[in-house]
Amino acid sequence: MTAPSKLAPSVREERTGRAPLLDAPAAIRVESLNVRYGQKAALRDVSLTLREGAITAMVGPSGCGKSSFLATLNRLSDLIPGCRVDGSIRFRDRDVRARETDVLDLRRRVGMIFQKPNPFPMSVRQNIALALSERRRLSRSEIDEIVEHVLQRVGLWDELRGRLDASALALSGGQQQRLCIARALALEPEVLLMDEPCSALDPLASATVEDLILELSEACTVVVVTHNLAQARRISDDLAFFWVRDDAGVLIESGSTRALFRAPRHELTRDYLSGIRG
Amino acid sequence: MRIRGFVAGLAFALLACGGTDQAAIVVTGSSTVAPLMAEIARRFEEQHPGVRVDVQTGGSSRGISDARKGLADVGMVSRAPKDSESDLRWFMVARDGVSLIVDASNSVPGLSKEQVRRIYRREISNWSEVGGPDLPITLVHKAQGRSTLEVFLEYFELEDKEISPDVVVGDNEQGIKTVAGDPRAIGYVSVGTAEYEAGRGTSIRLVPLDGVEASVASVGQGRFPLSRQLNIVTSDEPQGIVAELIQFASSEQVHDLVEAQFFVPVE
Amino acid sequence: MARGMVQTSGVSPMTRQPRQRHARWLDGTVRAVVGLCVAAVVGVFCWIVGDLLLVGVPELSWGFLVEAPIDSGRSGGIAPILVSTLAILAVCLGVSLPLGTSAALLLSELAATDVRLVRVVRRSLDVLAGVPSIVFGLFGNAFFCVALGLGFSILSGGLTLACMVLPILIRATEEGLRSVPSDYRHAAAALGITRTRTIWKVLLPAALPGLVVGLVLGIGRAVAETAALIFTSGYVARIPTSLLDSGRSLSLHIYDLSMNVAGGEPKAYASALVLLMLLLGLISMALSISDRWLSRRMVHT
Amino acid sequence: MFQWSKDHLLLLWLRLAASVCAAILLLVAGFVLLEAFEALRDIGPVRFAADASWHPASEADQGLYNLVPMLSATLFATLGAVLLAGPLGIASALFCQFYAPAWVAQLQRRIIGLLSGIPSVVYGFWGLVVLVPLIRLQAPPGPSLLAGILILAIMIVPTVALIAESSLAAVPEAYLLGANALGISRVGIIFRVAIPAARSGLLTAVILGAGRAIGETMAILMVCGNVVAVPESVFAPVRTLTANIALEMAYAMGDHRSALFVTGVVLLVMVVGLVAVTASFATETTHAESTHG
Repeated sequence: MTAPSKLAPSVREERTGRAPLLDAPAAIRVESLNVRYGQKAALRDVSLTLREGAITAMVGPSGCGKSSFLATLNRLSDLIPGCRVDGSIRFRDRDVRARETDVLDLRRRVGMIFQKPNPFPMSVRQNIALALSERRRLSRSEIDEIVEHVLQRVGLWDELRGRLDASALALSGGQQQRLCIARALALEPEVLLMDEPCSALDPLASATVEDLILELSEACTVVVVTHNLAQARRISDDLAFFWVRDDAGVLIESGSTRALFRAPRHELTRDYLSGIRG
Repeated sequence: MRIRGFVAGLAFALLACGGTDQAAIVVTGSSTVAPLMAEIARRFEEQHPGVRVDVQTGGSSRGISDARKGLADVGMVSRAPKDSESDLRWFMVARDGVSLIVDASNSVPGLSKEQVRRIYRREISNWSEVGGPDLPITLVHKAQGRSTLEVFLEYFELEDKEISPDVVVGDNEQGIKTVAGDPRAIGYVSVGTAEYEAGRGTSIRLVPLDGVEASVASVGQGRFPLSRQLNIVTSDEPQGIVAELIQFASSEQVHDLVEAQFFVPVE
Repeated sequence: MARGMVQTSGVSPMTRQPRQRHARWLDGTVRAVVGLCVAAVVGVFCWIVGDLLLVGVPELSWGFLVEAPIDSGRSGGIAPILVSTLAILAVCLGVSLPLGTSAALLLSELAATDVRLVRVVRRSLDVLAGVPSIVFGLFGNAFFCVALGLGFSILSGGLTLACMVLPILIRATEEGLRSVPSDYRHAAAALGITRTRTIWKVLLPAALPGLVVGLVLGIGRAVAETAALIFTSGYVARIPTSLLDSGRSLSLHIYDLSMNVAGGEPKAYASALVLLMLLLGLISMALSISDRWLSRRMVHT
Repeated sequence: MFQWSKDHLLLLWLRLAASVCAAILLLVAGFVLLEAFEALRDIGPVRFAADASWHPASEADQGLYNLVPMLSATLFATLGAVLLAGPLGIASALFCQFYAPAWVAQLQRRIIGLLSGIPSVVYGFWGLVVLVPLIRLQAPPGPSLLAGILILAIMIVPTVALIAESSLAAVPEAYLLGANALGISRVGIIFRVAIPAARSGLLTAVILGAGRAIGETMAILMVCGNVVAVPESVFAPVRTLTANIALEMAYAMGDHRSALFVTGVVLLVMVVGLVAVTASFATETTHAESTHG
């Protein structure tokens, strides 16, 4: 993981020949976000805009609130006892934090992938079907169609086509994580939040998932938390750099990945991205 | 969904309950009388199709209070009426004796009323003083409220408070099992039960009282001094089917049942 | 499933170092003590069951299962009593299972939001778990039989037992739910799955082992109960035709035979054996259901 | 905190169910108190501790109502049973979880399950026929506190063992593997990882066992001797509170009956005390390991 010394176009652009316009509209706009766990502040005054169609990587040392930030976007923070959130989060034209927001609908539009693969203790097919069949009654063949479709998108179809009814827990870590992604994709999310999706995987599986993220970004906005700077550089369009200040996470700076690696405004960013700190 | 299925099932079952609206006579009370009464009830049901007799066990006091409150049509009481209970109608169905029992290995020949009295007051504390082995006496006593206890205390002119037992038992069988195998122990239980148990090899012996051997036969002949009535009671003069049941229960038609339960039929 | 151990400490020639001699000695001692304890429990079990078998087996026959008791149970069989027992158990579980599982869900899944209710419920259940069965019997008699007018009936008995097994059921289910990793809850939440569906499809299946433990303990407690039933379901040894009929339970029959009927002992032992077999059947059923569930989910199959 | 709009029916049902469960205690306690009220009013609470003895049915004077000997008997019996059954039950749980091969563990579980289902009257019977004569050889008369403790211990082992095991099973595999990876011995893993991680469940197991022991009636009635006296040794016959109710309830009237309900109230108070004590040092556990923070 060496620090980049010279600049290159983002891998994504090179590989897919496509990147979001610099003036793409905001998918999610966060303003003055504060997160506290009981008495302890986790995030202080974070404002950040996530561009539509972009892959935004969030980097920074452990405990700087990246995961907390992510969890507020789909209100998974609701599940954490003692967690309090202030500030404004807008997903397209909707106020995420408003009381009347349909959280379940929000979470279906803003999918999430966790650090540790967490398939349900049931078959591969059921894992995908569980969320799908809740809203509307789907026939067996419709479900099978979707299962095949999403498994193909995550590259699992060929591996798993004969084992759809086997327990998902019997899969390898990389397969499990891709299944979790497939499960989220089945809902056709508009934004996909990924919390260190590769850190629990071996390099090979990690690379597969990384490729997958690039492919996915064509269909939806991706936010990925990562510790791997090379990965962030390889796949992201935008970069947000977090740091711990006074025991709370703060956003130091954000911008296009290329710009940040080339000319960081803050000394901290420069040191971190070049591997001197962190 | 499973819950819904269950609720439906329960509701159905409840509805089904309403359908069986037979005439049921409820009999409650003494656990001594209950097995006999259950057998009588069964025979009565056979003779009267469509009639159900539900026998519930509890205790003599329960029989009286249930009959008074109307919770039961008939109460069962395993003792003679007290003065305070003259508001009820009493019908005797059988007699029962109370026998002193010791372990089969205990060689005590017999006991007099006075000896028993002194044993239970701990004035005699070794079997050798009454002609038995040289062993301390273990007193097995009945719990408060039991009719057997009341009969026992009354006959031996004892106060429950003067007795400090080593073991307190509830039902007859518990008394028998506690005494059986313990050469020190003395207890008292229904004579029929004791006779039956001794007959089938349980390690107990019925101690003659005042020279009269303890047996169902001697109770039947009226020779055995320590005996009690087994009664059934109603709150008012019995009517209709209840009167028939009571008539039946005190008739000769049930004497074989009474004997099968080791009680003495009423002539 | 000797957990997490088999691979390493079972066969671990690499770790034989002098420093660990003490640890190995300790390991051996603890193993011996644990073994001894288990042997004691199993020994007592064998003793009791052996006793039961010795006296009870000669009495057992097909007729014993399908005939009605004669002569206060000294002869004949236990058919009506079996039917009543199963009916009482069905009422008991039918009421306590949905109620208990739901309460356990509240205690486990809503501990953060319904703080006060959860605290009240938990404390009540802790106390309820300690209420003597005889007190339940008295309560059941006064409440179900008299106040609700159900009389001496299978319904009264089953409901009383349901009150009694609830704390056991809830505790065990709650433990089971707590052992379900929060990963599943987060995963389900992130997929926008409703709580209802999460509970039905993910949490309850995953908590099944705990539920089954509760079920086993609850069934055991219910089937073995005497004191609470004397005053509620009653003494009548006749095949019940409805839930409002009085019905004598097997345990009460055993009690009556052994404590109140001279010479009832052999039949009491035989009835106890039948009770044990019934229980064994129910437990095996519960365990095999949970095993089947588990094996479907387990990594190593 | 949750969004319940989609789930309000479920929420409603859960709250209702839980409230019903809590209400049962109110009903039970309320009913027992109501029945006990008469005696508490007529006799006065003091006499239940200060009277010379327990002779509620004697008609000469208004009866004597001292419950202290039975209270002490219940306490001693429960304590003894828990001290015996706690280690036995937890040992059985450890055996199933850490020592036994799968099929042996399964067998052990079934045995434990069966033990829990043997009716207490069978235990009492066995105690009376087997245990009591053995004790009689040592110290007559035989029926004694010791017999009660032994029978109770056997009876509550299943409760302790099954709950202890399910809480040990809930210790995340990762902890155990982690400890294994550090080369910690099996004993070390059991005592320093598994037991601490499962301690709230183990405590629950013992408490539930104690609760069961306090409430056990039929077996204790058959082996304890039922003499109302503060035990001087473990060989002395005793009467527990529950045995007192069971022995006399069916035959009691008026103040006597009400006094037996006072016995029930004392039992309830004991259980409440037990719960209060444990609540003061038991920690609330949350769900198994979480990946976020």
